[in-house]
Amino acid sequence: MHTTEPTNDQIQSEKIYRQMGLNDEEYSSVVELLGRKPNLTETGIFGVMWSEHCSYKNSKPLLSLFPVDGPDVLQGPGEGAGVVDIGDGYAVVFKVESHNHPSAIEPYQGAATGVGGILRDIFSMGARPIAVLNSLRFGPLSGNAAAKRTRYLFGHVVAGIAGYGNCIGVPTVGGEVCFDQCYTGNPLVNAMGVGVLRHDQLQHGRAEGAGKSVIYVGASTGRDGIHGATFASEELNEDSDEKRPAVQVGDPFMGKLLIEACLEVYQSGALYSVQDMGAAGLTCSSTEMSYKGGMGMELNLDLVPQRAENMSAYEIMLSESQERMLFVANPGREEEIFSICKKWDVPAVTVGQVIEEPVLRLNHHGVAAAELSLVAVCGSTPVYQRESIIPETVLNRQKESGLDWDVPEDLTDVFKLLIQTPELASKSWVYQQYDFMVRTNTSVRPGSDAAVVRVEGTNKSLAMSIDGNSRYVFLDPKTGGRCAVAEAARNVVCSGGRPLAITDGLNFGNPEKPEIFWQLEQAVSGMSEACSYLNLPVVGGNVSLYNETEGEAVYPTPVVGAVGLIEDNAYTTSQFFQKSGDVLFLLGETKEELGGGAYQQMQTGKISGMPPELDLEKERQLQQAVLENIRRGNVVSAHDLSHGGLSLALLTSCTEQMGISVVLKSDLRPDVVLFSESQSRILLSVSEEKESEIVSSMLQYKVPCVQIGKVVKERFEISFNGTKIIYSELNLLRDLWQNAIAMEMEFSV
Amino acid sequence: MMRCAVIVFPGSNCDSDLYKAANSVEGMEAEYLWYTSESLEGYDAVLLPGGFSYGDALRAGALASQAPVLKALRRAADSGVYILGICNGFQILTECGLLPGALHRNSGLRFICDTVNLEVVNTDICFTSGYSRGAKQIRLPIAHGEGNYTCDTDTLRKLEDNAQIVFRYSGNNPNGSLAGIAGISNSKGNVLGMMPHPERAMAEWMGSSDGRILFESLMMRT
Amino acid sequence: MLKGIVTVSLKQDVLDPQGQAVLHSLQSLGFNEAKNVRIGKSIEVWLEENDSNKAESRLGEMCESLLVNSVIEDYSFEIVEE
Amino acid sequence: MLKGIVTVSLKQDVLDPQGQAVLHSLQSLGFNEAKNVRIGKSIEVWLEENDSNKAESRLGEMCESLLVNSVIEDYSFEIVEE
Ligand SMILES: Nc1ncnc2c1ncn2[C@@H]1O[C@H](COP(=O)(O)OP(=O)(O)O)[C@@H](O)[C@H]1O
Ligand SMILES: [Mg+2]
Repeated sequence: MHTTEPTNDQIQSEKIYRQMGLNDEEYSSVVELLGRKPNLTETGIFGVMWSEHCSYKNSKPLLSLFPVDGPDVLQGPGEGAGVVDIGDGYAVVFKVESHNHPSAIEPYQGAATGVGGILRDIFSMGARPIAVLNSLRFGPLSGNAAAKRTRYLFGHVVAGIAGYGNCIGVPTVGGEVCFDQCYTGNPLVNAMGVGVLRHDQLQHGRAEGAGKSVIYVGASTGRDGIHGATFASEELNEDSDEKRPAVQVGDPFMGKLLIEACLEVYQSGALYSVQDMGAAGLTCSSTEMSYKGGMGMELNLDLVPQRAENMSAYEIMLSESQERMLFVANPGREEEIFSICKKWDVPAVTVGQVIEEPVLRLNHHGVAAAELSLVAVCGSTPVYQRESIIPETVLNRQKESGLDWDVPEDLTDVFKLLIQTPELASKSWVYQQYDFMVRTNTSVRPGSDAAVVRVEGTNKSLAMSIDGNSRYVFLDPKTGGRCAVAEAARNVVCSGGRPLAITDGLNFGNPEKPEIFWQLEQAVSGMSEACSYLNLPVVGGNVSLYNETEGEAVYPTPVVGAVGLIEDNAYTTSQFFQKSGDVLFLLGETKEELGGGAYQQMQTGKISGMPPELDLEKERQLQQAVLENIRRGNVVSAHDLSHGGLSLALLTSCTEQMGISVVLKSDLRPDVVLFSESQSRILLSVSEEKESEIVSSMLQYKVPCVQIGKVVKERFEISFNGTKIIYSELNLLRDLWQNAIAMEMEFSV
Repeated sequence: MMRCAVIVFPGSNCDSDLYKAANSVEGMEAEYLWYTSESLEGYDAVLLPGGFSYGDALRAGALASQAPVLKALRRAADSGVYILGICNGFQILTECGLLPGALHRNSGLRFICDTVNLEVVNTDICFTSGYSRGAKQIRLPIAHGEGNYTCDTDTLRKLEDNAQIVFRYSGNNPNGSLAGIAGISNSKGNVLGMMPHPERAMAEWMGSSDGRILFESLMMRT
Repeated sequence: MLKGIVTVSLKQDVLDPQGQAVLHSLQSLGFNEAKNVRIGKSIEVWLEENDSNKAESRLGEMCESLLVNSVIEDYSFEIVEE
Repeated sequence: MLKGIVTVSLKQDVLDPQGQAVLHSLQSLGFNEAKNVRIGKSIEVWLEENDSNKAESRLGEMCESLLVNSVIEDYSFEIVEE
């Protein structure tokens, strides 16, 4: 080694541990736990393992509010991803992961490696990945220099998701994108993975049984994504450039080979346990596997395949190189694993073994590089109960009126403008870059409420959706949290799926600020309430904090991924109208609720007031009623009302041929009726014969139900209390809606 | 029974789709064959699946066109075995020279996944005879980033003169390909390369069943 | 150790949509002197070989058999010491 | 008219999966002397400009503002007469 690492004393006296993510107090407790001062590698290991990302030290107390159990849950939070039974001996595995900061720096690779990472979480559980979804947030697309950077980020994030997902051969079937000023400096990129396994293929990540071989599988280790390594730069001279951490680059080709090799290894029975190397790479996988198994692990770092020269133990342990897994083999079965990996051209080498003593022991260049008690590393993480304060500004904003303008004269014009805002415009520019059909199981494509993917070998399908409206959360975190859960579940219901469980991604600012922690606490409590009420266990999720630029936090942005089961493929529905003459029903109650809505934002350039209310009992009734009627074959199409309200739901249910003729009557203002975002509403189209059955069924479920018009060919007409308020040729509106994002992306300078 | 081999290259990802599609056609039996195989003996047809063989490094299909199985594939093509390359399979066929021309980056520079309208230009070859019954306007899915077919003018003339253009995009050309070409055959008509995915259009629930006719035509070859 | 640097460019009569897109972006950024852009590849190959004549002929073979698609691409290369 | 030829390569420590795949293929084709491959871009920019100093500084700006992603790429260029 030609560079000298700081000594244990220097780490303490120069407070080098701070650059590795430990504060003074945490460092002291490390010293106390070890009974000595840690060396650089050891300090790095504590730094990452005690980071929010790995330890949830700021969010743990809140996450315990979530209901996590249910009759179908096979694996709740804790392992790589949650697992839920879907009958016939199969189970579904799913989880959300964030890649916000990497995507802000290198959008293509940041997003690509986000997809790669979530897929490894899925197949490390033993499942074959069957779909990915994504939830994206950016600043506004149109305008100035900042918007130009935003268009660059947006374009490259989408290309990165496409580049990885398309190549690895997992369909990207859905997602959401929102645009708001608050995300300009800190875009959000969350990816959700979904997989299917047979119960007997479920893998775990516990290293048990001393003497078992620990096998490193996959791409070699480089200096990728090593954080907190800045300490080195002052002390280095000619090497310093070479030592700078490199951006992680995804290799979906290796990812594909890795999936196939892993699935084949699982089949062989030669494997005891497995964990993917995600955040904090080898450190996290080796310590967690052995800690969970109540064992220790000894690794010889010289055996770790390395891409860069002269890597230090610190660098090897903290590298976040992609496409790597850690296996613990069944005794005597190592060769089988090697031969399967060789067939797929995936490197695999034994790098150590499981040991009795509960420590992580690292050897490098013939010397001990680290020896750490796993109880200290994994079992003693600090937990913080942060302070929480309701900010005055929130209370004031809530008191503002949600509606302080007159009814616009020409609502057709307003509607045309609204459907061209990137927020509400069609996202086809995005999802046409994704191969959403590969594996030929996608029966409802992106563009409808929830995507539907068939489960091979059964007559069942899975409906899946990811949603979250951060404007509601910003105005009132608790209500916003409830709405996010309800919307995701409602989307799944609209495709005919019975929601099974959810996964969530919590994207917030700095939790050390009391007003941010308050948002987090309220949102989580709202989400938990909704989950409990709707019987939706939370089987996994992700927390991404510190999403701020120059002290300004993004809107509190919880996103919810829901997965539902369709017991019989025949009852799969989409939001699209099928036949002219079919009858339109609006279910649920419309109120004057524009706070945080798309229409308010367009009219005033800001948001204010309270978000729409959510009555969980009404929500449950609605979901049950719709699901029941889909199963009875009474429903042709079903579409959840969300951003943009009824008018948007009507437009987005239309197809090239099928339009609407709608007659509305109400005491509310016409713009309120068109654009209100009241919750717990669904638009149905049903054939004429089923009309009365729907009406009586809804009565039974106590769901408000109004017949509002019909599906007609090629027109789009809405009248209100006897006056036509929106009328246009259907194709004109659809073109505006469909091309708005492409126009922004292609023709803005 | 018609025996088909679905070649699996490292990075193929439509191999199982093609396998399922072929096996769903009565009288057709498909099995997987690893890219290192040296013989294609006993197969009536060889199917090259879509995906990203070798990660599409360098150029789509370039590295796969050097794989061991390609020698046997050339012999099979010579001896009249039916060879169908879909998407990445088409790219491999042009890279290895079994079909003329080249496929380069979509003119819009983006990957595109959609269902498109196609005209079946030549319904006389074994792959397309079933479309002769009036079904010449069909809908098939596409999903590619490098489907922009190009060749020199001489080659284009030959393709036209010999009726080797089998599919053309009708209406909107999604990738800028020369003369709207979506699929071509060799001069004998036993090798077909196409960007659209017939194996993704085998039933109405998939959005179209127009792809099934292609497999059925092949099955019914005279 | 020698290093071959292969420059692969699209043949003149093959359209280069990516080059055109970059040209537009350059112009819209105010680089009006940019009149055309063509985008090709630069492939570096490290060779365990000391004889540069030999390296040259082997590199030529690599280009012909794999690195270049002669239907749409041209190439040139140089060999440098590493 | 001058032409700038920009060679863009991935930074040294940045993984180049394409290059790795090509290296493997070369080796399996029998080019065992190939020890490493890195794939970058070669961008030709035609400039309506006669002063080569000026061209140089403008081309540098183009690289910084558009042609090169400095997070993962390095570049060099030369200017030739056209
Ligand atoms: N980033 C994305 N990736 C894939 N599909 C997307 C993405 N964004 C939106 N979509 C798809 O576009 C459709 C509309 O999305 P959205 O506006 O969120 O609708 P809704 O309000 O009904 O949830 C959905 O089918 C969704 O899956
Ligand atoms: Mg949504």
